[in-house]
Amino acid sequence: MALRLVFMGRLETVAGSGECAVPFAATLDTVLAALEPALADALTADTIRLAVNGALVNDTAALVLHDGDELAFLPPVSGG
Amino acid sequence: MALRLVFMGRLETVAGSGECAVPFAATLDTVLAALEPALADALTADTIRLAVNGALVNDTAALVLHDGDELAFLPPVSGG
Amino acid sequence: MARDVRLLTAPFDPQAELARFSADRALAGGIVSFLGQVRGDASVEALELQYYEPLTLPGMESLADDAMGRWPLEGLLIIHRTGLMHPGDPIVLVSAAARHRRDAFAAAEFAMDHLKSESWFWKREKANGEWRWIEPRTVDFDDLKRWQ
Amino acid sequence: MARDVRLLTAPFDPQAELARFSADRALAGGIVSFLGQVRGDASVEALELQYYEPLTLPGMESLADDAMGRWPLEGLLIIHRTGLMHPGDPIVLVSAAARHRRDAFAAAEFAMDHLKSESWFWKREKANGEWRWIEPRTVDFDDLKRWQ
Repeated sequence: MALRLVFMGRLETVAGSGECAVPFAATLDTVLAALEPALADALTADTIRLAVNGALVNDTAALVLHDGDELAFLPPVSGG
Repeated sequence: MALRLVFMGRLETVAGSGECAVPFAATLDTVLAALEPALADALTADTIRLAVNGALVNDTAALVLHDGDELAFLPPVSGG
Repeated sequence: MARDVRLLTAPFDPQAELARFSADRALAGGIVSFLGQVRGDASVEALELQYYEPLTLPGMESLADDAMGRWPLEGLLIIHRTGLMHPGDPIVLVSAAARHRRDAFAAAEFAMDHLKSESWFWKREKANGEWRWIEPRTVDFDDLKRWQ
Repeated sequence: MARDVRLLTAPFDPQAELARFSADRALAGGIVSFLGQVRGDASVEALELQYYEPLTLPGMESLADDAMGRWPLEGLLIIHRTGLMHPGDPIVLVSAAARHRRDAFAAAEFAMDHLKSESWFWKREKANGEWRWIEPRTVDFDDLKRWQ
């Protein structure tokens, strides 16, 4: 039982890698609470968008996670 | 003693050729009077510009011609 | 083949792509193209573009559909590189073909403005041996507002 | 070689010209190009463009200088065919290179609008075996007014 976290752009630098697996948890808050506080802070900044399995999430509070979900943390895009 | 007349665009069709030589005359009116009336009419339409030796002429009434001058009659341009 | 949208992880030849695109656009009177390449500033040694597979290409395809819906185009080509690039390397090629020149210009500029400010790319540059993530530029958002 | 303006009486290869132009523009972040080719309408068999030597090329050079003065460009290429052309043949290639995308788009569109409505070209088309002189189009004058 696990979740996959993906860190794009400068979040990769904060996390130290572009992705990692974490133990399954049903809510985002629980996932974040298990991370390094500095990383959790960076992931919850106002400008960061979250996509679950490739779909953007607007209301993260209402989010219910499922085993195997991929959570991508997306900083503001910097242009092609 | 001669002048060279150049007919661009549809004026070439009216004139029957792209250019011709005519006997020297000091004024435009004298040059035009010696041409076929249908051609003279086409050359003096409001939309036709005149260039003498490659320079556009704004006041044709004040024009004084010199031997060997090239008179180009220019219809509205039709785009590249 | 009216719409051709590609996300590439390897170098491409913009002139070969343009030659093929314009040969296929027999009806078009005009083709407007934008080629973006890594600037040859002495200071920038390399550039890296990241993308997120589930969002980036679908977003580009949706942008192309939007442009095709707004202007009567004979064809639209969008090619975007990702990965590691060096000065002079092509990054992006947008090409819009239309019977009328204004439509081709508008569609190409619309596509570029949206690629620059809304597409799912993250960019970092290497200068003096150090990598630095690039933040969005205010001017890109201003460019985008023109279409709203 | 910031400015390259040519009036050609023989066919040219737009992709080869663009390849050379973009290779020389190392500093430019963006290159906007317009390629106009003879439309492949079934009805148009051929097109002929006349020019008047003492006015046409000097006018194009003056247009290029005007564009270079209005926008900070790294380079500007204007190539225009004259003579007899057939469907699919390139007629005109304008390419503007700039550090900033908007400048390149504006300069290329400015050059095209002026080439289309102000340059010393006279055009006729052959359709159903008959040659017909083309009159200026109102839309071209409307395009031009945007820059005044």
